[in-house]
Amino acid sequence: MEMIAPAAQELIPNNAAATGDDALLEISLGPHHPSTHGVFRMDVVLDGERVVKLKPVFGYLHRNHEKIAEGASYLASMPYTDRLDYIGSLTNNWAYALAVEKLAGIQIPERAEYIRVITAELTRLQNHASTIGFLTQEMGASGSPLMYSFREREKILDLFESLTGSRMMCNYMRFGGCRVDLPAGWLDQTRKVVADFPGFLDEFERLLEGNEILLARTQGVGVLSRELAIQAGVTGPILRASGVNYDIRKVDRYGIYDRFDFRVPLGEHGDVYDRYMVRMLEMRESLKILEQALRDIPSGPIMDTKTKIRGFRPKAGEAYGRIESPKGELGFFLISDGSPNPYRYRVRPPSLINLTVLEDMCLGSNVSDTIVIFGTIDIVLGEVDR
Amino acid sequence: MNSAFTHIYGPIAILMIAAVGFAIAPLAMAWLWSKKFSPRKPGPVKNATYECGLESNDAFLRFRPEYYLYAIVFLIFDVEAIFLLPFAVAFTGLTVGASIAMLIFLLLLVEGLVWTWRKGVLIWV
Amino acid sequence: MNLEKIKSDIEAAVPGCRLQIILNGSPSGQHSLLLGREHAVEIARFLRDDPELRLDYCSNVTGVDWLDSETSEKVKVKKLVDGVEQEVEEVRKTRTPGYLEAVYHLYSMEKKHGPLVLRLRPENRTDHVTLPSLTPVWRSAEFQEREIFDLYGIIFEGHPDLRRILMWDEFEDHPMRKDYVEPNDYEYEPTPHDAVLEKSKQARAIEGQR
Amino acid sequence: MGETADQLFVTLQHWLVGYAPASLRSILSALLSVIAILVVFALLFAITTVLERKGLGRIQNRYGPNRVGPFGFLQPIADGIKSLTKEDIVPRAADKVVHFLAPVVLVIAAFSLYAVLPIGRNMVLANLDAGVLFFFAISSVMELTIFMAGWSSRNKYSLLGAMRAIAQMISYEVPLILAAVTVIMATGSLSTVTIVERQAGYTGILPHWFVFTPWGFAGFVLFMIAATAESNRSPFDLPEGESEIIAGYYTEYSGFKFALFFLGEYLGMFAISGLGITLFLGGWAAPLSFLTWIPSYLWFFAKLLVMISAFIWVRGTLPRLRMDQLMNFAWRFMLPMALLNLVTAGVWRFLPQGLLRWFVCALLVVVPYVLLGRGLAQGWRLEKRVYRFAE
Amino acid sequence: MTPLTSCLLLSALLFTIGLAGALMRRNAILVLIGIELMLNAANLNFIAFWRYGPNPEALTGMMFVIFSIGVAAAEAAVGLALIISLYRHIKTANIDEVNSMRG
Amino acid sequence: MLGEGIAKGLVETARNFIGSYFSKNRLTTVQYPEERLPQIEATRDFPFLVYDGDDWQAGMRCVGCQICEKECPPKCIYIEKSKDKKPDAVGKLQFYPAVFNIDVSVCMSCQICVEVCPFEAIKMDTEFELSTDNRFGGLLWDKARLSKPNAYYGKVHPTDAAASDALLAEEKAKVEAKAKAAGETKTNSELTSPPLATSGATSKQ
Amino acid sequence: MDLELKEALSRQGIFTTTLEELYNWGRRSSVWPLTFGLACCAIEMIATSMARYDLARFGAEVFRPSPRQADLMIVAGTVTKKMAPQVVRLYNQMPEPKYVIAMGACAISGGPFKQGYNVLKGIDRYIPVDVHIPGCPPRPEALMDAFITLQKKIDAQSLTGADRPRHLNAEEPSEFIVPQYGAHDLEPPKNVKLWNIITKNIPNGPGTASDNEPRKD
Amino acid sequence: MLFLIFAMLTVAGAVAAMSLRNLVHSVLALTVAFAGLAAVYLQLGAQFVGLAQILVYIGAVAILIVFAVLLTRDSEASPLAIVGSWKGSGVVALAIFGILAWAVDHSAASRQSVLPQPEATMQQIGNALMLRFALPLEIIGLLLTVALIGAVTIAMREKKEMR
Repeated sequence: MEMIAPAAQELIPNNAAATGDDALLEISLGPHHPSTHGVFRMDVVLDGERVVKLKPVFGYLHRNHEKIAEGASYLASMPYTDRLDYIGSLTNNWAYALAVEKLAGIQIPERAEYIRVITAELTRLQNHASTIGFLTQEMGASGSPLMYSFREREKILDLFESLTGSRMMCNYMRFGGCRVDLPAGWLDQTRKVVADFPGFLDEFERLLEGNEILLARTQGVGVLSRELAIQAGVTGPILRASGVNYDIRKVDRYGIYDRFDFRVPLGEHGDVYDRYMVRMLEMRESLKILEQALRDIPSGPIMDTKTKIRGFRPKAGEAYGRIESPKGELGFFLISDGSPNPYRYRVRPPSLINLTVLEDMCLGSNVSDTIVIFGTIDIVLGEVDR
Repeated sequence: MNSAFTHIYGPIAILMIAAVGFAIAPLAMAWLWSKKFSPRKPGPVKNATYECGLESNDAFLRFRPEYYLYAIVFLIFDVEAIFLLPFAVAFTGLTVGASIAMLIFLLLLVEGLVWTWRKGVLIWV
Repeated sequence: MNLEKIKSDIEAAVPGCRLQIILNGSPSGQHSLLLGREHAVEIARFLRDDPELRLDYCSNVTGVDWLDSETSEKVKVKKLVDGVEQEVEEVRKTRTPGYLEAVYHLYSMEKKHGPLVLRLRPENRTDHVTLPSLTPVWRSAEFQEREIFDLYGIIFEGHPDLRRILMWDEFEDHPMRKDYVEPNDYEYEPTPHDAVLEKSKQARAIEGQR
Repeated sequence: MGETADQLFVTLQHWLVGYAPASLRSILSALLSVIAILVVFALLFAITTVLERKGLGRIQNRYGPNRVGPFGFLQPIADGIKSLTKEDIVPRAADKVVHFLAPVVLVIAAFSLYAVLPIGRNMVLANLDAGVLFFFAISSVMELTIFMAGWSSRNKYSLLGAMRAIAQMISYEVPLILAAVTVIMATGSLSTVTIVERQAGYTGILPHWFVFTPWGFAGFVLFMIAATAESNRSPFDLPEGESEIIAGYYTEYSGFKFALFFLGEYLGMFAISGLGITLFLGGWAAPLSFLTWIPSYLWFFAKLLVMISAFIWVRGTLPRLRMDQLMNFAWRFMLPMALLNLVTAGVWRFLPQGLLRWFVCALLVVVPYVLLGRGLAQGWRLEKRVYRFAE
Repeated sequence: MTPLTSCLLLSALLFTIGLAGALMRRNAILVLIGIELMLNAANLNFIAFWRYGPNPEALTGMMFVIFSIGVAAAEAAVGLALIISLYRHIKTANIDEVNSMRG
Repeated sequence: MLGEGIAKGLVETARNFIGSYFSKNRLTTVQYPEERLPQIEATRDFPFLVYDGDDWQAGMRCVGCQICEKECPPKCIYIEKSKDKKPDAVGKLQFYPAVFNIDVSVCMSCQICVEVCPFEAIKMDTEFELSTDNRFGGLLWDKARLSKPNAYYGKVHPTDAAASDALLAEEKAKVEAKAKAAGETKTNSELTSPPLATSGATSKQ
Repeated sequence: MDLELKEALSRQGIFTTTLEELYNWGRRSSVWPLTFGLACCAIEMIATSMARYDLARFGAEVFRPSPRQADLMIVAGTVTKKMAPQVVRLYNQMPEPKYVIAMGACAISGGPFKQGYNVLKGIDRYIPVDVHIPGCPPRPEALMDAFITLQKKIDAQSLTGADRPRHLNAEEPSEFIVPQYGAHDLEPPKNVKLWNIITKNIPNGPGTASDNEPRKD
Repeated sequence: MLFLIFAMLTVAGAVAAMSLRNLVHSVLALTVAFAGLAAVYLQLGAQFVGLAQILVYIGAVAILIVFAVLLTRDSEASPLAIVGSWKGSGVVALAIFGILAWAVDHSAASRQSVLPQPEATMQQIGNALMLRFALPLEIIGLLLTVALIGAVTIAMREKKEMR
């Protein structure tokens, strides 16, 4: 293999006699572990408390999403996409809808585009907020930051619920637009939430930003080099924390993202602290997008009238559509054979591929750090295992 | 001789005995409860070592010498404390000279500490 | 990103390679390149390192299972019928053998363009299902190739750590293949889940036969 | 009036003991005190668990337990009943005897600490000549019990937790003792009662507590930090750091044995806070001269509650340190600070009273603090970062 | 039996146990434990003689014990370090094997 | 200086602690069984069958067309069409579901059944307190358990219900107009089915 | 209080009754869940313990990471076949009395993923479940409702007698078979004994319409 | 009476420490012996020494030994390894005990039974240490430093080798 982090090779003891092989402790963190975000397992080999080997083991939540989708209609897979990255169902909806729209060549009305942007950015906000909350939890803070971020998350979930009917499993977008129009007063409610959100970010910053313990735990920990990040196909905030300017919202300009003025925060060190901060800053940028979208949203239809919901049969062919989900590049690869069911339905999960670099980042660090590093990758097992 | 001894340490002994009772009594009660009502049901899986839900492999583990180095430094400073305490008690009545003697004693140990520090012993990896 | 140009570039850089452009019928217009397995790694490396292409980011890797397909067409054949040559219509069945496929979607983080779709096909579905691994070129393929190995059974030669990734190690089947038969673990449940009903009915029928 | 209330329990004890035959009097008197200690501190433990949960709740914008009994205050009793009736699992691989002994010895040791704590005027179980030493000696036994727990479970996480616990406790014990030595240097006694008495007296309305001297303040802060580490409280709760090593050394403990660990830990925390109060905060003395009419034991418990609240507050705020940082902090910051503080306390005594003394000693505390702090920050490579944005 | 005698007998017993252990057990750590026991026996003697000796105000015996504790601690630290070092080299803490591996 | 950030954080938590006694925003708990959040109108939980009028069997809107059964992603609906017909709300003779079961232990509350239903017959409920210790009995809902009156629908989803009522009324008007037209042509012949007396109220013959 | 209960009271004697009440009260007021999330429902489970819903009010916020100290296993999410042995093992390693809440469709029956080849069709194939919460995922309130249901269930349990709960009966097992990974499926695919108990009295099979009156809300 | 209990505790702990198979058990038994001895010291009026005994021996030396035990693997639950010449060693030990006991019994000290004033206050100890024993104090300081450096060097060389 060409790319193993150079540090890694030094650290792996190739001469067992020199290290004293019995000094190594094999320990597994997970599948039942308080901070592996569900049913993930890391088989760790420790030298003292230093990680010398780490193998991620997953599949404990392999729910055969792809197989089920290949036996179901295009529409029936939409609610299943909610359950991929179950923290951000709306972005999953969007990615899937985008892929199908590419496959069938559907244009969607402008208002629907705006609604998609608003919901996706709200999803990003609540995803990042809870990720950071979980991260501090994994650092051992007994709940307060997590509770604060969930306090804000609930507000956004209320918005989702009043729009889509469900807190988490929104099942909101359709090929050709969105399922229902915004209920009365929803935009004002959203404006209020968006206006209040910076207050939460400020509070969070005061709570943690200068905290020496947090700094000590995060700075210089789990460094991911720019080269390795690109090579391993890492996407999302982790990639940008390593200094690579690659945000699909900017690159593909899918939807109507070219209409908004926002910036992409980039890290320099690629460590845990950068990943944390990139997420914090991204939330502020998302708020900017939200403000613009809420200001500019036009009225009009929300569904492309030509698109059938039931009995949807795209022409034979294939398409790969991708969006910038909160966790990275979420892509759907669909092959149609002309029947109502997709012939091949593939999810390109950002969480799974971001995990590629877990071992490289963890080698040589303390076992406590692995938990934190793992936390900053921000995986959701539903997406990793599908 | 015992009267003075019991006078000083008797209450402590009683406290300790009571503490034993305090710790044992609930355990005994729990045991009784399990006898009378809720039988204990051990089993091969239940009494296996917990390992995140996986089957446990009974591995014995050893540790890095770091722990031992810290223990040495600790031991030395613990002993130092033994000498410091009488000094501290007598300090109010001591002259500068005697205090300097203690300072020298301290400095000797600090020198050891500095040495270990410089040697990188006190860097935990 | 002109596929024809890329094809000729590759052919110039890697002499003797087999390349074929596969057209895509969907409006997405994402046509793909079918690579011959012998030079796949070289081609991949070229695609990654070529200063113009710089496809440094392999986004998506996936397997596809194409079953054996039968197409029947009516052909007019001249035949001797009762000593007379006549034109007779006959149904001729052509059987296309199925194959497995690995699809790679490449992008460039540096140049910000893409996708370029690569396809690799092993010889057949059943006995010699190997492909060269592109993990040495793009590390992001590591887990995804493992997943294809797990679910489709394609063995990637040169993969650093080819183990099952989603299913347990003792598992023997490749469940994403189209002809995979699930274990019948539907017990009789009084639920409206129609698959359940059907399967439990079948199961009972089988039990009845015994 | 104040006097009577203050000595209420002492008088009561004398009065009760008076009825007993002379030969039994001392035992009876001790027994009464012991029962009082056990009951009061066990109760305090119960209240603290619920206070902690409620306090954390309030910090986290929620109520916390409030349904079990009035305001949720019967919660600990329910927890107790539950623990009592819970099945007790001893892992097959475990060392049964040691596994059983560890929580028991922990509780015994934890209770023994209270023997030398003066919880009010004339209210100390044993006024030992070397009381502070006794305290440290017994608390060093607690380290061993934690090792016993972790080792006997034969569980990887437990052993990891136990090793962490020992490494941590031994590292912080040295600064703990050194911080206490400053006070002993000032009082010339190891007896806790004498230490409290030396802090009696007021200048105007302000008390003569040692915390109000430069070295005393530094000593107090050092002492409390070390105490937090000694009692395995956040942010030093690595031995039971559940996000890493499940439940640390008591992973394999169930039923009431687990409850005993909880009890032991909290008792240890109270005791060490009590010692901190005794050493630096004037023990049972009133904080202001005109408040002396309030009984002394109430002051002690008021101070203890403040300490406990501080523990809860810190727990609700801070993330956990990493093992190496924890150790570095102990050896590279706490220990030098404590040693310098010792020198400061010496200098304090030999300098004449006045502003100069204050100035010099404050300097002796502040300068090393800043320097060591900076060194630590450099060692951990802490920095403020600026981020760039791509359009 | 006077208190002093009983103390001295206890000390003798402790010393013997330590000695026997140190002589009989193979494990180097146990040998060290035995030595610690012997040292403690000696300490007990000092204390007993200080307590019942002719001149308890001088505190000589007690002082001796305090110093002895310090020395014992130093001894334990170095001794155990040696054992660990030995173990590192030859993977055993068994004295016999150490002997046999010398050559 | 070391400790500055920690102190800031402590101030922040203290602010939350004290704030929890004064500000609703800092004490967000809704004490569930007694207090409840305001019902959000769009909330969906499990489907129910709408019936008009008082008699759930007669007023059942569902005609057993089995579209929802087919479209249900997790396949949790089981329908057996009736052999006979009965008049529906607008008076047309329709089939009805002889058996209509939903396994809520499988249902994923995606409301695709609602979306695809052409008869406004199946709607989403907002009831969520459904925990039970009865694995099959409590979670396998039959027609009777599923049926709820239109008024209930109007209560939980007023906006949607109004829209659906309007739609049905329109349809009914269309049918009536058609019937009228038919009546005019076939002057003396009797209608195959008796016309509905009132809207909403069901056809109790 | 109904007559039967009163009768039972007088028969058992006041001591046992008080003890029983105390026991049940203690158990139900201090249910510590195992930190155990599987999938989507886990997020709602976390949300339940967060500020807005605050499971702590019931004294149940003490999420214990070790099964040894937990009372309640909330099976929150899809149990896959790969995970099933771990779930059962964890359940076995919890000390009695222990309760199981199957949260969400997946945990009850496999839910929307029931058709998957790697999805266990209901955790009750291996371990006994006390309370089922339908929903995908159930709202946090629904989990609290289930929690209250569980408390009621605990309250109704008797300390002695034939109908005493499983953990008080020495004959009843406290350990259940941990399935093994097989070549095609888990082995065994279900705990037959347990499954028979569950399916013993199914009220209405498929296709049987019951004509009981609907609930009018 | 009390003395007897403490003595028995001490001896039992010592015997267990020297004879148990499991080294960790040995160490734990050793702590019991130390505790018993500390109790004897306390009884003899040497409060400071008794508590110091607990602090240093139980709190530090025992932990040090435990670390050493955990760092050397084969010591865990080893068979009761006893040197081949255990009989000879036993005889030697018994002989020494005999001699000691005889000496104790016949020494002049054993006949002295006066009870001088008990207790040495901390103040006295402090003064004695700082005034009369200042030089030994410095020497002990030196010794400790040397021991620290020595032990760390010995153990650390291994640490480097591990890398």
